[in-house]
Amino acid sequence: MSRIGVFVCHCGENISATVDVAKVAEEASKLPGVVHSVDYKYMCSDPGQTLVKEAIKEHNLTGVVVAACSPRMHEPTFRKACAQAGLNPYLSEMANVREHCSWVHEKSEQTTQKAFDVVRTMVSKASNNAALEPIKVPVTKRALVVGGGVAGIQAALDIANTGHKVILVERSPSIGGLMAQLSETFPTLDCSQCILTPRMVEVAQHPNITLYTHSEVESVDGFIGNFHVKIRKKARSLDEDLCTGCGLCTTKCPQKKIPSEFEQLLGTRPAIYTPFPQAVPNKPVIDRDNCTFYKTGKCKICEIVCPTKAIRFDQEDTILEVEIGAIVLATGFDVKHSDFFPEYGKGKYKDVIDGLQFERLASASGPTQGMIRRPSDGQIPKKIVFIACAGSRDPAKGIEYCSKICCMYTAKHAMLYKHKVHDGEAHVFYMDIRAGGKMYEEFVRRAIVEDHVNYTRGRVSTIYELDGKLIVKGADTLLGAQSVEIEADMVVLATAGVASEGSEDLAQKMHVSYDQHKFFAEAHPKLKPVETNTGGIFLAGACQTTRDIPDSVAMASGAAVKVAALFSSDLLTREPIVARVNRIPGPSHSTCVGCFLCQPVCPYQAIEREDIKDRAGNIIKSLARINEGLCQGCGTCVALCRSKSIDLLGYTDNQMHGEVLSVLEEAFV
Amino acid sequence: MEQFEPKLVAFVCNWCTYAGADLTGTSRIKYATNVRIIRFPCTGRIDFMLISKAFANGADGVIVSGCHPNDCHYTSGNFHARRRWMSFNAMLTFMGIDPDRIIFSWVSAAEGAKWADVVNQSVEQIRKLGPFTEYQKLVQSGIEEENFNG
Amino acid sequence: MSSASNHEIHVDNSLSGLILKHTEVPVQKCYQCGKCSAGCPVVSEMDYPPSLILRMLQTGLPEMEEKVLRSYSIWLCLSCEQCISRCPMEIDIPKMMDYLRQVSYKKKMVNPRAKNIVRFHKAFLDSIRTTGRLSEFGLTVDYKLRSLKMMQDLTLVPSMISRGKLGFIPEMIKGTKEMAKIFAKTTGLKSEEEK
Amino acid sequence: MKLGIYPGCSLTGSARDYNESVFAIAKACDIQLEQVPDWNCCGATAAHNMNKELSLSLPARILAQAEKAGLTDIVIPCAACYSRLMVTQHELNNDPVLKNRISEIIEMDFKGTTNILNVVQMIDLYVSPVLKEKIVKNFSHKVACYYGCLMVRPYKVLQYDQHEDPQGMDNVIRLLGGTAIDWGYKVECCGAGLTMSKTEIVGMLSGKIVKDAARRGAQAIVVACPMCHSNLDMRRPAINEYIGEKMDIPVIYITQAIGLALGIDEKTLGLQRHFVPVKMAEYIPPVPESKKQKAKEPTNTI
Repeated sequence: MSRIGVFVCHCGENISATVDVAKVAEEASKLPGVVHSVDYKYMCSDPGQTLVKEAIKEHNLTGVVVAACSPRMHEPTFRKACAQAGLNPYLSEMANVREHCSWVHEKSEQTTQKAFDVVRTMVSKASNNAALEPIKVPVTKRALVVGGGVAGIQAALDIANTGHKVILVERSPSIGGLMAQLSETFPTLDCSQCILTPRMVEVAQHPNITLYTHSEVESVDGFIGNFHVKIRKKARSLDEDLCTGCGLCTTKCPQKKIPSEFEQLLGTRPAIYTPFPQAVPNKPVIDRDNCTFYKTGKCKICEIVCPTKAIRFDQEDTILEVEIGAIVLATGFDVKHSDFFPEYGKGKYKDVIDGLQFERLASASGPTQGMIRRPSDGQIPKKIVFIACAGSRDPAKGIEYCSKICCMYTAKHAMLYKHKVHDGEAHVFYMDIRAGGKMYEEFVRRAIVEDHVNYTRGRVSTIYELDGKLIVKGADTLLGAQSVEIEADMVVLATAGVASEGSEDLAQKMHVSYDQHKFFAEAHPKLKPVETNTGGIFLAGACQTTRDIPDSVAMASGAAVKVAALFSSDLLTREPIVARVNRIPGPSHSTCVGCFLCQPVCPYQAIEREDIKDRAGNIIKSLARINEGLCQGCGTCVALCRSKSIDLLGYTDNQMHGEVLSVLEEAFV
Repeated sequence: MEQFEPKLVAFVCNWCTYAGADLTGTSRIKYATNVRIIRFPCTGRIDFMLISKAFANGADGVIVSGCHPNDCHYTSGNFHARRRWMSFNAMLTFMGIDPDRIIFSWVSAAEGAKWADVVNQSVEQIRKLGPFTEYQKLVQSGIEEENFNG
Repeated sequence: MSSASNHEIHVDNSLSGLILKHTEVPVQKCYQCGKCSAGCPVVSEMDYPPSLILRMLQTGLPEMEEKVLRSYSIWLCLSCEQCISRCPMEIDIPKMMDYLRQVSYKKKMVNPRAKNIVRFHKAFLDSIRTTGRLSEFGLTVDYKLRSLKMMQDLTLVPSMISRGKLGFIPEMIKGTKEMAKIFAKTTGLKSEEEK
Repeated sequence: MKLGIYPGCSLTGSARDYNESVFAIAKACDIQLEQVPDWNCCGATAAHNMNKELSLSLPARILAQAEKAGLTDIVIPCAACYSRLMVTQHELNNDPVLKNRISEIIEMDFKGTTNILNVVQMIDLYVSPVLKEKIVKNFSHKVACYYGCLMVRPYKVLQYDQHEDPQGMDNVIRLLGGTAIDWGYKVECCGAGLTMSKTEIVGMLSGKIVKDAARRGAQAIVVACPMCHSNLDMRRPAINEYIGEKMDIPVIYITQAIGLALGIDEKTLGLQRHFVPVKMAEYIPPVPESKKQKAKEPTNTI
């Protein structure tokens, strides 16, 4: 028989004003199993807690019910008090007689009755409670960062600097990401590569960071603290240990006209190439689709010229298997290209470019050495039109959201253009200027007032080419939607930022949720912005939504701290509210019949198959088994199980049935 | 004649509706005293046998309330609950329980006022339906306590 | 977490509410980007560009709604569908214009400059009401009588005849009675015979 | 090959030339065209401007007549009629209540199962495949294909071609050995329904189209809509007035272009009925060395 203590709190007058607390305590003492029942002014105060602790010892209690506020408020307080008095904390319960009773009802007999009903129900639950021990899981102190843009670089460096090992995986041949392609950054106009490349070098040289470029995550198994990850290292066709990065092969390669991805197709590269001069690692890769040798079986000039004999034409992809404790996803975003816009020529006009292409034109190391030149004929455009919100805030094109960064980079582009082409004319078509950020609004104003960029509020309906000019048809909505037609030499579309290619695949490999636009979903939009709903996997940068450099870096540091916190102890402690499949002696071993209908409903992939074998090693039965490291305790499998073989600790069938019976018992005893 | 005071049991999830009902309290919004709340981790945990059991033991109505679609703390528990409800609904009718005696709702942690509305409207709805007396028939149909605890 | 979805758009007795009710075109969705006006082929002739019409309707002010119904723009709209094909919010402006024209006509608020357009439409419909098919000659004569624009296009007639492009005798379909019924049921208009 | 046809009113009047050329090429390619029995007018702009139910009932009767006659596929040469019938079928199929109501009005059963083709779709399906063997004389001219509004919009309903840069007629011209230019007014409006009531506006809208085609060196404008044709051809005085210059660029139907390539005589194709005389010099496009390799043209997307 249980020995329950009931402690009814007045909460000053918060409870006692409408509930007859003395009567509740008195009636509770008559309940079966209750051996002690008192009321007190402030149960959560020190003397109140002492009251509980002393009663536990004095009455040798096997359960405690505190009738006070919501368990969401003080459950941890009283659990701790119980533990201090030697009672397993999971044997204590709270009856919520404040938020759910005294505060929502007038003073009346019914209110007191309800308070007592709540206490009686929780007494029933407490008498069915079992002692539980927190779950402890070991932690592998090595982090995986996926994506080597500025967010991934920052996260990797921050984690590495706390003394933990980091593996950084990047799918392109160099780290650097989109930021490496930018010319200058708003609102300070400092050179993007100048601030980024030192960080890239730091990554390459950091003793705690292992860098795998030209590599992708193949698969992820396991759970927080214990991930098992396979990484596909794509063949570089090169022995990286022998290669010194001298670059001789890249200058001798006969294929020179391949459109460069790094230059956004505005420049060219050879078939064996490093994406850009400051690439990290500075080791080339052979693009097999365009390499003469792979296409025709002849050439091998790179192999002949290589001073260290590092070329390996027969190299294959390799799969690395690593144990990982925490993962940071930093896969960034892509931009839509001009071919996404039928009304703007669907990519058929060479001089209608996207913002990232403009960055390359404006970059001192870009295909035009920083001169703004039209892709079609290399002329310097004298009249240029920037179109903001190209694709963004456009539900008809499937992109409802604001891409957030375009207003700022459009102002920057227009400003850079005016600085480079003094007699040029710059027009911006915009819908709203969203320049929230330190020195952002001031920056946009500067473009308008000091650099005389002509801002027109309205969207462009269509663009067509005529005699080498681009006819841009827009409207000025501030002049009553009057038509505006500009004969431009070049048009730059501030195209929408979208989830990085392959992000959906990656999310499914990681069991991370993602939104309708394939951006990864944070665990809570306000309070858990860097966590995902999968324990041990964190987000950094624009893979969660498009964001600018400072935001990405800040988020990366935030994710790094989460990883460091996870790595700060050897064991992870978790609430023992997990599901469990029952086990009984053989021959049946469990009432589980192994139908595994529970597997697909589990949101956490926590249900595994367990084979019971006889001494000869033959499988005699297959059972479901819950991985307690993965289980989050939702109980969906419990309600679904047809043979009632799964139970949820803390919310067992016994406890819940007891509660339902008790809650409907007749009035006062 | 004295007004009939129905007994309602509310099965709510810990993360949305329980917290929402807490907010009703902190906002001091008043509602009818007829409802007793039972906390579950998630509506996905609610075994519908528990609902039949509530009816068998004298409840006049049941409220099931959890997170809004797509807001489930456990990603998808509320969807599974809803899907199960589809099949349970037919069984209720078969057992002679008016499906109107079960009220489904979504109350988020931010919807304190909505919780009060849900309770008040549910109490009114059940009051109109009158006391649930058919539970005797249920017991005769063999749905007895022993069958649940196994 | 609260979900802000599932909120139905409020329908009231304002003109925009009626548009929503009768055509399902959500005027309130417009965020005034102006793309419709920028691409409209007849915007230069309009008194209010299409995006401005939407803005005026959004205010819900009776004086604005009256201006819309008395506007020339609604009659000038060619239903060329260029606006909807580019509208980021997929607001079916041509469909809305159809409705506005019908209300404007019913309430006798047709813009004086648009009278000829209405006369043409009526002549057109009368032509098919009686014969089932359009007689271009009959239509032209009828329209000219209504609009008193006798001299316009007069020079075209002889060359049209010489090119066999103008038939004098209206083609009659067999189902003229059915046509009369269709017109009676939809417009309440009676054909000559029935009168 | 048998196909239903809904000519619409203008093909019996001002667009007699279009009608003649459609039937001429159909005959040349062994396509039997059977008229929808006792067809009526689709109501055009006037009906949907003035009365919604009427604008749905008139096309619904036509479609119901086609269904009754067992015509499962019908071709509609007039782009305006094509658009009205497509929109009606789409709207009624998506709204059962409205469908019932309209069925009651027309006192006929309306199923909404007809496969509606515009003229270019008919050409793609039944003419293009046999074109190679039947061409007697290449259509060696440089032309601007003009689609206007109603063949490509509303895109959601019609789902025909790329609505901002359609290629259907351009591809046919290329098949005939001609050159189709890229230009700015492919899908702009000609003024359509305002042809009688606001001639000066039609002059402006059509003028812009004619001007753009002419200044890019097109020898003709190719159309597939009687309204476009009459505005660009018959309304040429108003156009000239707007431009301030006499424009002599002819306007021909796509079916006439095919007919010429098939060697059908001009009179059978109705070319003598045009207001602007159809005179086009031969045009052989220069092939620059650099472009020889990548001369692959975009393919049609229906």
